[in-house]
Amino acid sequence: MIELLDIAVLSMMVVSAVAVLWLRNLFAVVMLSGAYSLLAATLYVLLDAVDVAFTEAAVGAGIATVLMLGTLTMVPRQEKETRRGSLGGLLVVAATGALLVYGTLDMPEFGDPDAPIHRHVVPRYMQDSPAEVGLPNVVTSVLASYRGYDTLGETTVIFTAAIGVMALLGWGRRRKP
Amino acid sequence: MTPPVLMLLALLLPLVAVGPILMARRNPNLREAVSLAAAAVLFAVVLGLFGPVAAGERPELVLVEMLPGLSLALKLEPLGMLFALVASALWPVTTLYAVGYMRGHHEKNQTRFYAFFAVAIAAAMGIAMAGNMLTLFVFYEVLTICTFPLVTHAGTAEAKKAGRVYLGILIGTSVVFQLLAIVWTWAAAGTLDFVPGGILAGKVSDGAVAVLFALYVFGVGKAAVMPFHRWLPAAMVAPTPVSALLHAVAVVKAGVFTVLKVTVYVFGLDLLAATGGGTWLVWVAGFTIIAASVVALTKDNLKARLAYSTISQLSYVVLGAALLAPVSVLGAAVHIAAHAVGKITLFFAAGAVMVASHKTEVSQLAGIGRRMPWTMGAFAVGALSMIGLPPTAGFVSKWYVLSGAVETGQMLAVAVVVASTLLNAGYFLPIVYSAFFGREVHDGHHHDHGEAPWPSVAALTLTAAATVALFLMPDWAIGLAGDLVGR
Amino acid sequence: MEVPGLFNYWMAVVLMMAGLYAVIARGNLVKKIVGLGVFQISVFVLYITMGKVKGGTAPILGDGITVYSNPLPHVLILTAIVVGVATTALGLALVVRIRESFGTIEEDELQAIEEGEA
Amino acid sequence: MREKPILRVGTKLLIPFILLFALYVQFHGDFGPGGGFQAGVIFAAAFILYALVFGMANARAALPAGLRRQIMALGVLLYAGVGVVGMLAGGNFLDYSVLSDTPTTGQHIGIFLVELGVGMNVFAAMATIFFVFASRDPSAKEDG
Amino acid sequence: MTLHDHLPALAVVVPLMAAPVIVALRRPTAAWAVAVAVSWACLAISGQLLQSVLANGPFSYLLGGWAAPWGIEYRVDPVDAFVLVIVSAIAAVVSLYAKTSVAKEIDPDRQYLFYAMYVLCLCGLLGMAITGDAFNVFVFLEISSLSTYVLVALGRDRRALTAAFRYLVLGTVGATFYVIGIGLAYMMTGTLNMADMAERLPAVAHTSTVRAALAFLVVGIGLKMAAFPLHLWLPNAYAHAPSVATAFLAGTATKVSVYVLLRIVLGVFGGTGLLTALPLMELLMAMALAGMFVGSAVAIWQPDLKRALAYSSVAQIGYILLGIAFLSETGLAAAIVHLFNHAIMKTALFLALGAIVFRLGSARIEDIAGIGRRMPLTMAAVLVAGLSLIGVPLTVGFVSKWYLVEAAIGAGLWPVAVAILLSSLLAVAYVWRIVEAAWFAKPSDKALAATEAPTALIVPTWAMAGAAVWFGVDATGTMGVARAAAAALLKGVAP
Repeated sequence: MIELLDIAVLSMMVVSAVAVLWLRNLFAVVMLSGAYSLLAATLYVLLDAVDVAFTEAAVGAGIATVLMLGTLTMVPRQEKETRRGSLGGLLVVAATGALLVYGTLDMPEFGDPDAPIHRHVVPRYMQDSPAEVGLPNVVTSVLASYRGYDTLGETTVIFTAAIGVMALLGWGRRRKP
Repeated sequence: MTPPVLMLLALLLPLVAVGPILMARRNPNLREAVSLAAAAVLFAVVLGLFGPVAAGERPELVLVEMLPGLSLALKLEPLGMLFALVASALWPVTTLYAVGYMRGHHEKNQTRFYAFFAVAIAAAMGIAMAGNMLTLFVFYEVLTICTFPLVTHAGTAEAKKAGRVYLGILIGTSVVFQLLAIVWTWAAAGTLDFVPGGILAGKVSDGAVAVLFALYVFGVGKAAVMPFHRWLPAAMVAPTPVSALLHAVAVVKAGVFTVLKVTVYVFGLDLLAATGGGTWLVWVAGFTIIAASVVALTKDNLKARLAYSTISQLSYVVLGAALLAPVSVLGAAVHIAAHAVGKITLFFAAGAVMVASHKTEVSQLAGIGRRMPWTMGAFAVGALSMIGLPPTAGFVSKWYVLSGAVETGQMLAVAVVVASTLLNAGYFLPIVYSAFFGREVHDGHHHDHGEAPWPSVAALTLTAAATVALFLMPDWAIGLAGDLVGR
Repeated sequence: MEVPGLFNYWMAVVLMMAGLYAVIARGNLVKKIVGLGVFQISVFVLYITMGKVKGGTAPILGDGITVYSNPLPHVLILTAIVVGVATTALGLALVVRIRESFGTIEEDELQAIEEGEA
Repeated sequence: MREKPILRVGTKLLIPFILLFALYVQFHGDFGPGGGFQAGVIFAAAFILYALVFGMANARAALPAGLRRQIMALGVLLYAGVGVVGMLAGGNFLDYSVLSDTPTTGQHIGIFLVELGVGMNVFAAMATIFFVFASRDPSAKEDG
Repeated sequence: MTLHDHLPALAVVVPLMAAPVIVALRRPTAAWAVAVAVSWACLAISGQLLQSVLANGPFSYLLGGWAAPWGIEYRVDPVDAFVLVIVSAIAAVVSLYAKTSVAKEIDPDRQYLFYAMYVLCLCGLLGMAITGDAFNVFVFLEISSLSTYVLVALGRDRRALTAAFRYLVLGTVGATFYVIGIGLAYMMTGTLNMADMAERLPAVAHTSTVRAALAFLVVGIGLKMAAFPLHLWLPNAYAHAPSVATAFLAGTATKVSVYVLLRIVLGVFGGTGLLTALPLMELLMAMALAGMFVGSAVAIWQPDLKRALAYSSVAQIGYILLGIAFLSETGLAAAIVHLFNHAIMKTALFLALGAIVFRLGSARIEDIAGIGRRMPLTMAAVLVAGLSLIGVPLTVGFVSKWYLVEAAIGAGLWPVAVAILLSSLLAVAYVWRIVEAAWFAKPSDKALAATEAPTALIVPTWAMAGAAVWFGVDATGTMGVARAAAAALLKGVAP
């Protein structure tokens, strides 16, 4: 059942990604990208990443979509036909994709409990975090404590983006007569 | 004062003089007095070093460790002493000459001229006293760059173009060939010190010796070995004092000095002789001597003719080195001094003619000897020295080079020297002859004139006298050069 | 039904390439930003996929559960999502400014205008 | 939107619940999914909704720019400040165990505080980004 | 624990905390004062770190007190201590310069945001340099990148906006490639700690996944460091950013990316044997040589000097990459010392150009005609730093060139040695074009109206130009550090 859902969600994601590429109405593109986010969130739930799913839904599908819609009120809604041949782009993408597929060949199988990432580092989080940190949600333990420094950085990134947007758009027109 | 302190002084004195020269920019008399004083003191300082060095002392001084294991260091040996003496002795004379010339010619930016001139002298001192190849290279490049504003002094489009050629060839050869050779030497020998007998013996293969030697010779663009000679005629757009001191003495002699120094102290005569790594150079130098003389013959512009003569004469030094016989190397060393005094006299004379009569072409000089007897008399002395006739200095050095060629049985070199002597005579003697015995041409533009301003005339008389004096009293130079090759 | 062992990874690769293609080949700046988003989310899918353990549950410790999926990729991707939205916000702010200054958000037209100014 | 009383009343009723939910997410993140980041976004969403329904002017009055900026700055400072306090208490930077007598209590305090910092920062940052975008005059043209 | 033990954390946390303080303060002068204080504090901290790492060897700092590889570890060794010093020294000098220049180029009510971005960028760069955790690099990379995009976009010309946008797109693609690469490596090793990863990678080095990881990491970092042909974002970004931002970024941003390349490729993947098994070094060498020639050649024809120098940066990054590609101690030392040397001379040049823009409002070649007499001090700094770019002796550029050539000779790669020297001749062409215009051309109208730049701009400019001479005359100190760093990096590289 889970596997079927997994395939279904991933297939829908492919469809929406291709549609994003295909469509020229930016409003539709933005809505589709929101849908793409939501589908990703669904997939994350299937893959046991509830925290990530929650965030993806709130941020990717929520905030990002709102911002894009806000942008669309200020820019044309229709993408123009591009003249540029995209053969170069196609080559780059094909090469990158081929490299990635090559990279997958020696990967541990999906869900394999003996994969290196499940055998190293993480076991301590699962076994010792109740005693060391004392929280049931291991994601929170790792996020806020073991790797709390990453999260400080992440907070700083958001801070940077916010004041960056202020620097770029803040008061721009509104203040001037 | 101990010799190392004197060496430091010789290096810093011209640099220190730049400050007062710049500060006195609104007062030309003071500015030129400072220049003259600095030049005179520098000569005294270098003279103070002569005694110890002639007595066999080799003063050393480490300035700063530039790269790990590689220092900027000074070490004075006979060849350097010879070069330093020549350059420092001619600086005051040239300054004297410049005072007359620059004022007489109403040149602009004279302060810049005197300032960079002083820097160039400091660089020449650095080259003369360099204790290792890195130090030599550093001052070599400094000399290239600080003479650029002197070459382009006029600021005209022609001067700018000449400046590009000058910089392009000198920087290009030194960076691509010389620097490569130096780093290669460093990688192979683990040292860049100048050691009698060389540092490369047993460190590189025979074939590599030849390649490396070629990199050095062509890397020293200042030696103007063909095909890297084009910068020298180009540099003639500079004011005449620059042509005289820098492009007849300091810069070009720095070039042949470097070639000699590398031959003797980096490779060693024995290594080059044993590996045959220097044989090709006899041909190249010989070709340069002849070809440049032929070109000189075709030039009507006096300074251009002198420039090609310089190219030819420089290769005597290179030839002397390439023959690898101690006596020819000795001759090469002496030729540095001999050609210096002779050629500077010629340039002084050419500049004096230009200032007094505004004539620049050989064909205009008929009869000028009667209006400017001192100038053209000195010119005659210089010309004799170029040809290598007694009683002038050129005879001495040429004699030794020729002896080396005979001694080593290199008939090609003998032929070159003989042929070039004839060519030299061919392009100098007619000038002298027509100056004194030709009929003056009146083309309406040139007004009556006499000699150039007195400082200029005094200067060229001095150098002409020196040319003769060096013939009469060559012992000090031969002594130093003899120490160089251990004879 | 059994999903082939590398199926999820391959799908993630396909998604990534779609996003990357939009970034490289599309001239509309909004489309580029959307494409960047798609590209990044697809990378997140790769990470989350590798964190999955067969038969596991979400890494929230509870009684009687023994197999959990790996929380570390989740943590990393939480950070990455935030970074992604920060980038999107900045990119969109730039798009707005570009539209106001140049009157267009098509790469070709922008290039033409800029070449005129160079 | 002035003519849509139902929307306005509905929104007014909804917003407290959204804020409450945000607080729940903020403080329940230790036990279930959620945490400062998600809470901050939801908190911001409440204001975004308010702004959309009642207009930018009202929203700006409710949450002035200066206040947003201070909250945003304070959030980052709170997070980093916890780290510095850990340093002063004899641990390494961001070592929460030294914040209290027992390490786990210290961890609880530390995580609570840094999550609060994240929540404040994300809320204010998201609201700011939205407000700045929404305040932009769509017809504005800059001339360079 | 004493304050001294916390220095690694403080190096990053101090600028990080300064940013919200600046935003809270808002007043331009106060914001500037904080930025200056923070930059100099970071320099003091970095200097201390370098000193103790040279005296006592590498040490680590465990963030949150969690042991590696479970927590995030800061690892200080000669390489990153040196990079920290470079970045913070540039930041410190540029910060002094900033007040006057920013006051002229940035809206008063955005100045505090500019300074906030400045310290955030510094924080990100320092964080990348000091951390020992591969994912943490990404987080700080993004802090520095996002702030950089904004700094660039604040330029006065509207083309700054498109430059920033393109930089954002390519930078994000680069960062995402990095994340993919780290993800693949993580997948095969189960760890994110660099030292731990380096230990565990050799066992799985034969897998396609690890090879793909290496490829993605190299391309991703290559984009961030603007290695040819991945440099497309750089020229416009440098040309149109505010003067202060250009000077700061040119001296630091690409340098830190190079450091990350060294750390990841040599430090983490060094033990796998892949560096020699794959034609990676040959590829880097080809990129380096192409960059050296194309960058310099394009620079010759640029009418705008900021763009010309930006292309020169592409060439100079080629030199650094070349040094790495030799995979020898001398080569690496040359690359590392050139990080420092290029940072100094490029910052000096961009600061001087900033002073010119301050007076002329432009740095186009036709506008600077005859400026040499009007702004002698500024142009003298340009000359000194320009000579260094050429690699004239007694400047830092010569030191780098010397060791690069020595490394090429040591590797027996004669054509490469010649190529290094030939490409430096191209630098003569673009530097001399400036010299001729400034001193030997008829003054432009703009130049005639100009006067020497204010002291507040001259002093920092000359601090950098002076450093370019100082460390060129006595390079024993910098080379000593570079050699120690190179030896440390090569220790983990499998033969």
